[in-house]
Amino acid sequence: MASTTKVPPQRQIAPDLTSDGQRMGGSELRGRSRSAAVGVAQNALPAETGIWVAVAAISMSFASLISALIVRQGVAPDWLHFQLPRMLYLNTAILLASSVTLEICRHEFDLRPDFNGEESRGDEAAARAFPWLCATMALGLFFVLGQVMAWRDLAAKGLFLSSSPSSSFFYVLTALHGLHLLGGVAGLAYVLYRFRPNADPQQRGVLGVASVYWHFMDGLWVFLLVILAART
Amino acid sequence: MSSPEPAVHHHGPPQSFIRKYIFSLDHKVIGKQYYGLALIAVLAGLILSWLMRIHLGWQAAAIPLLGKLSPTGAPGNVMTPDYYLSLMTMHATLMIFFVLTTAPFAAFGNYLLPIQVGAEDMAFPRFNMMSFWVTFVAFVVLILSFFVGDGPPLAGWTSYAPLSSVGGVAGPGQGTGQTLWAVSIAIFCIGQLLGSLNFITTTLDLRTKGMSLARMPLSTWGWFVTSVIALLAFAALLPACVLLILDRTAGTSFFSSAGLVVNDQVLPHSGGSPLLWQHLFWFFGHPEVYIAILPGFGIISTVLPAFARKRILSSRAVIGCMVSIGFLSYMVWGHHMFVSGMNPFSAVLFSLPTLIITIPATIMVLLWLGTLYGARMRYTASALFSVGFISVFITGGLSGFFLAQPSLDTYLHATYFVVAHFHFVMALAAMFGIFAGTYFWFPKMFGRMMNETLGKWHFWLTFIGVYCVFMPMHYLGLAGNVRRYAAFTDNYLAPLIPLHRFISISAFFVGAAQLIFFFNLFWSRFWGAKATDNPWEATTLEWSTTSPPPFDNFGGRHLVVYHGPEEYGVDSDTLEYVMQTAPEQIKTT
Amino acid sequence: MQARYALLPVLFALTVAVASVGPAPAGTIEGKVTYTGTPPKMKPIDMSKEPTCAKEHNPPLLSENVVTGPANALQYVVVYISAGEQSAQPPSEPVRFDQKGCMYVPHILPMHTNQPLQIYTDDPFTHNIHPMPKRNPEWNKSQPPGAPPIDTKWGTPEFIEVKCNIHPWMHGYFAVLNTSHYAVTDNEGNYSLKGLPPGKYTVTAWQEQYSTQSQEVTVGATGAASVNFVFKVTPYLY
Amino acid sequence: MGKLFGVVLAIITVVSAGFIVAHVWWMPVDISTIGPRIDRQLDETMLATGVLFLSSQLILAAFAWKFGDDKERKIKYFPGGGGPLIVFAIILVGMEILVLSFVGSKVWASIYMTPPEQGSLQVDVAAEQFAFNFRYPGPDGKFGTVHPERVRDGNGNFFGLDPENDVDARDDVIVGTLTVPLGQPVALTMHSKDMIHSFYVPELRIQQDIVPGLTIPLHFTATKVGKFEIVCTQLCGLGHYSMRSFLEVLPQDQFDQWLKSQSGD
Repeated sequence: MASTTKVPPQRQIAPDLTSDGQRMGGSELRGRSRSAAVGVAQNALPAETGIWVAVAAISMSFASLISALIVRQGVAPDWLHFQLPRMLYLNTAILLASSVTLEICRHEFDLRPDFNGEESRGDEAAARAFPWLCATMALGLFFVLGQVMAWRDLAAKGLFLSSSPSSSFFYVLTALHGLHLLGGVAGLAYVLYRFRPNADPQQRGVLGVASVYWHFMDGLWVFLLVILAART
Repeated sequence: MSSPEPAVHHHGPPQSFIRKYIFSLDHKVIGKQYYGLALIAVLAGLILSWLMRIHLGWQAAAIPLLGKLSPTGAPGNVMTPDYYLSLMTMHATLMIFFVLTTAPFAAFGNYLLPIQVGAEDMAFPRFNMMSFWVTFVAFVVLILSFFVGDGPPLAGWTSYAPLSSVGGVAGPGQGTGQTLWAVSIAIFCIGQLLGSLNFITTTLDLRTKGMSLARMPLSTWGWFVTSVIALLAFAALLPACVLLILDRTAGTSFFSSAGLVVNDQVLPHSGGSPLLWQHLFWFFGHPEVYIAILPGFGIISTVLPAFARKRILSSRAVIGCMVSIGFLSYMVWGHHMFVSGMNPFSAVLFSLPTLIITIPATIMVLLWLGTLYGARMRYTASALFSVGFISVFITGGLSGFFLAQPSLDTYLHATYFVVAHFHFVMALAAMFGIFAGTYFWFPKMFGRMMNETLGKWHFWLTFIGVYCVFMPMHYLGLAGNVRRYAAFTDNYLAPLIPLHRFISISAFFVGAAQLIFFFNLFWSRFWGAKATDNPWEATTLEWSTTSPPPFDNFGGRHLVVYHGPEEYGVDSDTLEYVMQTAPEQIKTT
Repeated sequence: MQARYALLPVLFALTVAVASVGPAPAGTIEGKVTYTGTPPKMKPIDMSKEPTCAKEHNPPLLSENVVTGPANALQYVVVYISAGEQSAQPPSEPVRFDQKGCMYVPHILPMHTNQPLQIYTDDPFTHNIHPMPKRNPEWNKSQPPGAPPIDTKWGTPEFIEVKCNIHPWMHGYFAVLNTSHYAVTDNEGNYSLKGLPPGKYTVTAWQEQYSTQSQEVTVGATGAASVNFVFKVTPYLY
Repeated sequence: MGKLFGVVLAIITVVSAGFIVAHVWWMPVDISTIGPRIDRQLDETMLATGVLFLSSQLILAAFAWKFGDDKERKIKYFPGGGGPLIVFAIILVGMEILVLSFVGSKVWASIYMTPPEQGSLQVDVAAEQFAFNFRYPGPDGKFGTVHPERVRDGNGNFFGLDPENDVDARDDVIVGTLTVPLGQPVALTMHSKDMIHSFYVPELRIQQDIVPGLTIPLHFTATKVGKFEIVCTQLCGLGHYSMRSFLEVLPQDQFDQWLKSQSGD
């Protein structure tokens, strides 16, 4: 990835623009342009919008897979029912825990009102949040490791990718979810990389974006687990 | 996850060649890269269509050098039926994915969407760069299939299982080539997902002051609606491709049914569903048709008023039509499968929304016609392609009436009638949109005008030519001429061969006419007349900056928008049009 | 099948021992292949899909899976030396396989391993040649009219079924053998294997429906031996 | 330039429609009981779309002719704006949709959503790369059991029968041409061995994909004697173009004779 200094400027709006635009948007405009200079949606952090777009796309992908699973189970009698590896439930607990640690991290990262009336300290907030962020990433990695162990468990029982459509879907869904989760870990690593000793609003924004994704992965996994448990 | 760059990192445009032209983060460079990729792909697709038409007209014709390209595909320079199908598959895949998706949507959208909403760049420039390069890798992987093992895939762009899913046993072209096809499409999906993510976020977040959604140009609306469709469609296709690849390489049975006996060999697959692939594919495939054509709607709705010197009849209605077409496009995929063996009752269910889509399409056509009424139309090459677009879209849309009815589809399905239909409504209409957009925005993109005389010649030859090529295909379809046939050996098809030859000859002419366009493009790029900032006297934001725009699009100015995008033919103080950025008042007449 | 190949080294050693005695006059193995039982009735081939061929073969040809001759003779049986012979270089002159009037000529083409094989087409339309080996690499190539012959060879001994997917009735065999002493029985069931030095040989007969039979035979100094085969046939082809 | 466009478009429109009106290239003669209804449906659709095609293209041509870049003329707006046009489109197209889909669905249902008549001639169809094979049950009226692993094209065992052990299979008639009696309902049970194929007889106005793994029923009644082509319309591999067979419609007595001659020996 490029070094940050070479990125072209984007969405930097001169701070005076807001007032400027609003000034012009007043009564001096008439006719068909009566609503000039309103309806502006300049977001400070497009990623806050983008992440929901990404969530929509990923949901669509998994919806497509789940509908394929349901159809595939219905068309042929070769669907092998098997017991999900117990490991998965532990993994689920780990993943849920990671969501909790991430929330704690976000909470710590917030600038708390300082009772002394002094400017709140961004570097202190960052220092408080740092270990929780690491914990979240570690739990995420543990989850992926656990998923791999669940695979080995299943393989030991003789259930491989091509053994039965049920096992095929199991491997495909867990693998794709695992890959997406690793993407989330990478996202958190990016937050970590940008973890200057300062909790400025932009960095909190980035962390917020990463946590939307993380919680979505978390929820998606629980959904997948329910589907897999009910279907296999 | 990208992140905002604090203002302190603002260092101006990159200076090194690689950062400036190859791995550029600038949406304008990326847009041109997409356009260049589409040009390469369309040239390849055009040559493939020529080869196909030669073979269809004259079965035993030896095509010089073809044997060099593929000794097995054309021993003694004579095309084999499997190579014909391979070329057909590659023609369709290149055209649909790498031309009709990249040119009107990714190329123009990338270049113009940020400028038209007044942004300095896309929301996620790095993703934008990745989007192009991922697409480029997909292109390279697809082209590679020409040179592997038993040749490029021959299962058609729809790649129906089990032909596509059982591997090399299915015949020549179904080995490594087909795997590369699936991999290429999967990669392509990722590229377009990144692109759509950018388009949507940029439209939602980066509009400049005063650029309300209602004031966005219709072209921007086209790209925005398209990106929403593309986001969901490619997200659905991607896992389908993954499953297909697994069926081919890992021995799973998602799409390969049990008890397949190919060449006396019982294949080891268990109970997969070929229809599942069709459902997944068409759930993407039908919206893909609108991914190709919706940017065209937008481009035409922007270009037409600029040359007609009047507002479009009802831009809110056009937006409404585009949105409803986008929405409906997800409910009609089954109309590709009326005779596929799915429950015949569902055919009725899919037929109705398919027919309903014709309502917004008809409304749009009427609005364009209504816009032409009373206009003072300036017939430039771009304007000609815009009205040509309306004509081919009407023709293509009307044949959809036949195919939307299951009771007629049972006769017309998989005949040349379908080929005529989708070429008119998707390929030709989209291409006309691309041409209209190219002649319109070339001055902005390259700072030079395209040659109008050549452009007009290009239009006339193309417009008359495509009717000669594709109108007779309706007749072929009515006569029951099956598509995807490498040769017409059936008795009842023999009388149709002269018509096929007429089509072939017309196709050579249409193809040759495109060389005028290529020449014009490259000649004008270097030696065209210098373009002014606003040669067409158009009003949208891209025309209020220089041609070509500076690195940050507006030279550090922060635009404020006061008007809708098509204030033409109005009584302004000085001109008969008002720029979106002009703070002046419009006198209502 | 496999057991036979396992015996090969033993027999090979034996052959070397016998052959090293000294050059001897070339001998011949002759014989007749017949059947017992009721052979299946061959069906006429429906070539209506390819009118040129249908016109050429009127009345229609019968399929060639089990072709019988007078006096219970069995045609299209490959008889060859499967053991007892010194290994030799494959002949360099190519064998020729033709596609003529939607039929394979010959129906069964015997050849030595690694002997050049040329596949010609005389028909004014495209064929695809699709050999379906189990031990050699499989391929499937189209040959449009006027295309040059396909040059190929087979490395491993095997009876390879060949079909044309475009004309599914086209059905033939490549008999790829580790010997150049082979013959295909004629309509009277006769065959002869010439040019054999004296020694002990295993002669094998192979029929596409009824698999193989082997007999051992010794070619003496007089240079002639006779081996007959009798296949038991059933009225059901399938 | 606008005038030229108007003229060219008008010529294209009239010529294009002319070929349709003159039926220069048209559907082959219909030979099935359901054909007339499909043909009528097609004619009605052709009439409706033809009117729309001619009117809209000619209006486009006329507007292009009339409304060029004439500096003298003031820009005019469409009387009434977009509203009436939208309402017009919704009513016109909506009506057409309702009529077409109501009538069309009934035609569709009569082909694909009704069971075959009692006493239909049962024919088993096996499609493969690149041939159709047809199987009649023979005098015993029973089909032999199918064993996929026994399929061998080389010796004509397209269905994978085992006549040695299966008595029902011994008299099954397997042919490459679908022969049916005139005016008698025929019920096909279609299977595919390898790829998706499609059964299409333009004269019957019927097209149906044959999907491996599924048993696809199809029924029709032929109303004319003759020999017609059955073609595959679903891309199935290199020989797709040549995958065809024949439908031979014989009078009942000739059909009986034919069937007897096939199973007699």
